[in-house]
Amino acid sequence: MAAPLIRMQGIQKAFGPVKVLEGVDFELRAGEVHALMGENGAGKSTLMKILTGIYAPDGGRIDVDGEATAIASPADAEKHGIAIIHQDLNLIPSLSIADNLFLGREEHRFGLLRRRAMAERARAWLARVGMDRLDPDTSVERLSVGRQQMVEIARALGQNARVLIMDEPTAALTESETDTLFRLIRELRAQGTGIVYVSHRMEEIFALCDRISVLRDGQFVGTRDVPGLGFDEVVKMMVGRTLDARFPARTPHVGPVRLSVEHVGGGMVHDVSFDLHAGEVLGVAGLLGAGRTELARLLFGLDRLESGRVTLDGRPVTPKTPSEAIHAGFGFVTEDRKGQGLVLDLSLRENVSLPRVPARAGLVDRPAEKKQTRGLIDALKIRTRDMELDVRALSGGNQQKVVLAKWLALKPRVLILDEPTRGVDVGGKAEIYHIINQLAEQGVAILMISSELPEVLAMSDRILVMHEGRATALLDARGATQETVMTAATGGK
Amino acid sequence: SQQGPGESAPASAASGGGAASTGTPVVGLALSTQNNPFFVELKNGAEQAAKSAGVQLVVVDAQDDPARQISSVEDLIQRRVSVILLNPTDSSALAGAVQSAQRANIPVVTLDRGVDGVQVASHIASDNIAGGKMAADFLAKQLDGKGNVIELQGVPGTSAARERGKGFDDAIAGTGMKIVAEQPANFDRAQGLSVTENLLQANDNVQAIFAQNDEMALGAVQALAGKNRKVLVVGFDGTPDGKAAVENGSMAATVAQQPEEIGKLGVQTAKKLIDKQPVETNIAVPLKLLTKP
Amino acid sequence: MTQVNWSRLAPLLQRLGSVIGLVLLFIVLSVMSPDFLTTGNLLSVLRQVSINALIAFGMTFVILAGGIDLSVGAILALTGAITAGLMAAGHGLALSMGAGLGLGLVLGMVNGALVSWGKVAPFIATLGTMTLLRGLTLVYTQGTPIPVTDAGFALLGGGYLAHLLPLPVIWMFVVFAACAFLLRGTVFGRHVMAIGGNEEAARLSGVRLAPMKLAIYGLSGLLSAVAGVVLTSRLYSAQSTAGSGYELDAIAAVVLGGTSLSGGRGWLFGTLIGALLIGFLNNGLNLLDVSSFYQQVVKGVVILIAVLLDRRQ
Amino acid sequence: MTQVNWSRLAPLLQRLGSVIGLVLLFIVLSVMSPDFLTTGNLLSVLRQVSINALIAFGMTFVILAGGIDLSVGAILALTGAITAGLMAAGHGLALSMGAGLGLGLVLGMVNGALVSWGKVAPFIATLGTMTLLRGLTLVYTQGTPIPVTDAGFALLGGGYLAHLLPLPVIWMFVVFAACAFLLRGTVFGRHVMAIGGNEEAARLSGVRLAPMKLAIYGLSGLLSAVAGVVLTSRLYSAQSTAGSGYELDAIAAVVLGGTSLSGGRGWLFGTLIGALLIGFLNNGLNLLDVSSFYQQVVKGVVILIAVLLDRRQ
Ligand SMILES: Nc1ncnc2c1ncn2[C@@H]1O[C@H](COP(=O)(O)OP(=O)(O)OP(=O)(O)O)[C@@H](O)[C@H]1O
Ligand SMILES: Nc1ncnc2c1ncn2[C@@H]1O[C@H](COP(=O)(O)OP(=O)(O)OP(=O)(O)O)[C@@H](O)[C@H]1O
Ligand SMILES: [Mg+2]
Ligand SMILES: [Mg+2]
Repeated sequence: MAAPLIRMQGIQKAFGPVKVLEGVDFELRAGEVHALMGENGAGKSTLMKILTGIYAPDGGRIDVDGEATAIASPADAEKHGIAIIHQDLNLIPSLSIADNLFLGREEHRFGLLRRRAMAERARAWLARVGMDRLDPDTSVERLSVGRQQMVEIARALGQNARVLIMDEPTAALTESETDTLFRLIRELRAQGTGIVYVSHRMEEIFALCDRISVLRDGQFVGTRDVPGLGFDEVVKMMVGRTLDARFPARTPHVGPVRLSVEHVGGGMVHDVSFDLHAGEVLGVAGLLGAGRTELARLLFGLDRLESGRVTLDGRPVTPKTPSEAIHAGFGFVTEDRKGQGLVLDLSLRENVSLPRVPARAGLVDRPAEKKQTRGLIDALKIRTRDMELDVRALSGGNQQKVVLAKWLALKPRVLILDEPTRGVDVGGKAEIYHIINQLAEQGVAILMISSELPEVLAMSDRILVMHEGRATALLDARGATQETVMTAATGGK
Repeated sequence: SQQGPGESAPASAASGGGAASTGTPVVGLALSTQNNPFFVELKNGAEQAAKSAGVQLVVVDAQDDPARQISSVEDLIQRRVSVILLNPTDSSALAGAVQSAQRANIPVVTLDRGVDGVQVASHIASDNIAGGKMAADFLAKQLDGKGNVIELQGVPGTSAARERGKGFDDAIAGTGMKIVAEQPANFDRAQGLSVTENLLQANDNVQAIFAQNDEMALGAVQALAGKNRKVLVVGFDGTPDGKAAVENGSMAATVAQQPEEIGKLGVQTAKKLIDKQPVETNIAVPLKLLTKP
Repeated sequence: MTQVNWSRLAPLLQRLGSVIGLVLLFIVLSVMSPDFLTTGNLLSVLRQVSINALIAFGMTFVILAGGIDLSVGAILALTGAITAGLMAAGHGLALSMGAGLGLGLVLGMVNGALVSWGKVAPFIATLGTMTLLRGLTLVYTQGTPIPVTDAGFALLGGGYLAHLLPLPVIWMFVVFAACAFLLRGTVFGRHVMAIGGNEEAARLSGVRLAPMKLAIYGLSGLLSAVAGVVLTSRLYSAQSTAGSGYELDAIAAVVLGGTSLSGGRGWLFGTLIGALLIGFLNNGLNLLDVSSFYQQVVKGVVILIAVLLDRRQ
Repeated sequence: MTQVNWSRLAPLLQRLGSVIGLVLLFIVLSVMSPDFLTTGNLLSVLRQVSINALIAFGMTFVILAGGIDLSVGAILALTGAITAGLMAAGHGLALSMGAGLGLGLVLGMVNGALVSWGKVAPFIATLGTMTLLRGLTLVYTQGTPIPVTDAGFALLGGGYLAHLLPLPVIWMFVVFAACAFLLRGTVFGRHVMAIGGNEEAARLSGVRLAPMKLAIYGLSGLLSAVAGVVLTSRLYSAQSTAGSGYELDAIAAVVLGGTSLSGGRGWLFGTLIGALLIGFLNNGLNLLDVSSFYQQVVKGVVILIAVLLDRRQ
């Protein structure tokens, strides 16, 4: 048998005193889709960053095509035909799509750009990922997170790499883009490309992958063939125990109408109406750019409400700033946790208490703050050694829990969740679902925007489906299926 | 004076006693700035005199900032120099520093500018207001008391700009001449050049330019170069470049101070103070109007 | 940004960079100059440092919040001139000082308004007000210094506590304590750090940016005015050109103290250390009789070494 | 950053803010002063602007890449002095100029090295080199101007093309064209924009930061040296204090031209417009004989109005 494309052996990595990887082995063959699984903070991204020359390993060896190889920089990785889609978006907002697609490997003659050639190829690359409606000259900051992710995918595919690493590529995508992506991945596999696929969406692993390797706390747990493997087994490898249930059981106690949204419009949102009851979870589904995030921004006072009216507990509310919205009783977990959710250089404690610092007459009440933080860390099972640690040092999933914790401290009347489980591992998701249920039981009205249909179906009482800025359906979750939601989301009635 | 009741000598400064403990006496020179050749020459004169008088000279530079100068005078006091030669950044701001020195029994000699409100051991200077008047009188004589004049001003708010401007303006007012434009060029040659260029666009009929220092005057000379106009340029300071320009005729005159002389006299006066000899309280260093021989 | 691979201890060690630098400088100067380590000299340096420190404390808040304030020196000059001018016109000490300090606060808030409502980058907004205020100072003073006549006022900058401790040093430590508490112990300080760390996240968490920025720049303006009043008192006169270049000294003190220019990270104690570092360096250069031409060379080298020692972006 | 809801046209309109400002100023000055709109005056302003523009072009690259360079004026002074000094010492024109320009490039690269390898914030790194280089210039010149003797060299800044067009204006436009092409048409320029837009993303995309920063700051140093040589030639002498405050003028030109101080957004043409705005404003103030006390007030107001007109952070 030919040597595997990549073989990593005994990889060690520590950040300061924290050991993140302890003797991890990983092997990737040509023509396979290899899932890399593990809880948040298990070290998946770190391992992949080592493979792409962003971090230098402290120990271990990397063989490419059976030969020991040093990968010291992203440029080295590219030389060996290794491409990566990072977990965090890595685009230059002020540059155009085309500029971003070719960043670092511009087509040029003696340093002079060949713009026309690049524009043409950019169009072809976008078409390949089903984004042919995008103009390559558009600047990236004007795209929604999902579209930006598709640009990243187009860029990685454009490298024609032999090894393609995807670190949670679908976290920001909805079903239809995910389908496009899977089709592309299968094509590449057929052509002999080796693909590493990191995801917390279990369905995807079983639908797509050939083998699976699992990390736990920086240790290598093992590699298995996917066919014949069960959900529980994977979870057991990841968590070390089995999980009670993916979606905790719900006992809805829907109360009176809390939030009433009537013919609301603004930006790309047009004429959206719905009622949200106390204790209810209203799921919001839709395709990329359907305007779900914009609807949330309107309610939270981030964008200008151009028409319609919003009443909260019978009183009209038109917050013009987030601070007014918070006073009115709203909470908002944004979809972009690094850009909008967290202050990375502040500690966990300081982030959690940011919306309302426990204070007396402007003076911070430190003991109360610590107590509150401790309580939230326990309630949300945030994995951290210390509440004084900068949130920057937490894994993605734990960061997401911190964002959630921020709002729990406030006890909002209406909590808007925009992709609340993006990038969170199975265990963490279950915990977040549990918290959502608890909040609903306490009477909080929850508007949950999500691109993960199973999540929307399992967690909501009703489902609002949006398409191109309009509400196309308001379904009862019990009767709804993936098909009915998708039909409404694509505009069909 | 302005001392409040709580103000008294800080503990250690009182022990100064005026003379350094061993060997050669040390004299401190607190300069206002060295970003101007004038003060560099003053320093050079002082350094030469120090060598021949056998004293050690310590030079500190305030970069034209009175607060910084107070600090550097305090530093000199802490070094327990025997005499402080003070070239104040401004005549109104250094009284406190002078008093601190005197309380530490360190005599102060002011150079080029005085310090209001205190009595110093000696004041050595040439008079900027008189210099401005000399320039005006020179132009009045050259132009028979009529004509249009442009004045290039120094950094607004500095004492040199104020005093030279005042001397010049007052004297011009008594003649038939007219100041058609007064614009700041901040004692800087490059700005002297561009401001003069601009002013010449607006004023066709100009017979003379008075610049409050030679640097700006030399900028004005550059602006006039290649223009077929007869404009008398008068500078101030008598820097080497300025003198050379007067000699080759591109400048009509410069009100030359003798900065080296000021520095030299300063050190000599300091030496006398160290040797407990009497000194004159006011030493005037004559200004010289340098014109083409 | 992402590659943060220092342990929890490292930030503290790094923070101590400036302290270590100051201690080193202290040792070197003590060895090299017999005049350095005397009560008189040390107190005199503290007094010299106080003006810069007062300004730098306010600047610390601005920089922590991700901004910068170039107008501090100009505010110092104008408020000093107004205070002296009012006193010269026969108004009482309290009124004159109140007007000067109040003006500083208002001018700072104007900066804050330009930055928040005007959406102008802080560098350029305060560059504009700096130029404007310098001009207004010249217009107000007509370019001539305004002498101080009130003996009580002169004490403020020139007096001593217990015949030993210069009063400006007292002001410096009082303001330091107040600011350090403001930054660490209050909601306001917390919000300053949050804005500097991630303005958008702070806004979405309900931090009201406009009032915060008005307050932050207002504080900087107020402390510049305090420095202006103390300096005017110390100089027995208000100079129209006072405070030129003080913005750079203040920024240098903040940065030497380990506060990040990109905001969100830093501490006020570092600023005090940074200001002392600059003050002792100036003092040492004078005591050691370093040629004035070389003084700037040495200062440049020290700044570079200091920031290289505590390297961060 | 996130709330971007202007149409595709808006950025262009916004960019034109500075052009509109310039046109307005032009009209006002033409009406108020009969001497303004003459070939002689316009050419003379262009020549005055050329020094600032040359520096500002380099500064544009630095700012676009998310940095800042405070050392430009100090580099100008030192390279001018070295060039004049070598010529005075009898070395040929070519060698002296080559040494001056080469030194500018190297000094700029030192800035780049401090920022990239040293991981020092650009503001403080270039503040350090500024102080250091000013000191070295004083040491080298001993504080006195170095006269230029070579008549050929004097043409560089003082000569004319076809007896009409001042040579410095030619240099300005040649450098402008070259830089505009460098920014828009080359991989280098693309990477400059990328670094300023998101340094980390650029790095992960394989843009090599260290060589880029060396090149960017090197370019700024080189163009400061070009300005230094032209200024020295124009003044027939090198001043140790030349170029003080030029860094602020250059930054103002860049920002007035609509380039964002946070990097990644801007254009070189705007910088040219910004420099012209400043030049025409100075010219106008002189022509109208505005009192020196009020000049700064007017300048401050104009800066603020201009940036408020094209409001962005
Ligand atoms: N630059 C860093 N400095 C310090 N610690 C880090 C750094 N990067 C990652 N870590 C830590 O290393 C561990 C592994 O992180 P990594 O991002 O590899 O996890 P992951 O498996 O990708 O998790 P997720 O599923 O949440 O993305 C975490 O505990 C994280 O806090
Ligand atoms: N045709 C389009 N061209 C460019 N941008 C578009 C287009 N359609 C939508 N957008 C962008 O998409 C955003 C609206 O999508 P929004 O983020 O509200 O949707 P979403 O359903 O939450 O999608 P996502 O899952 O990406 O968050 C807007 O910011 C808008 O600029
Ligand atoms: Mg990860
Ligand atoms: Mg969304």
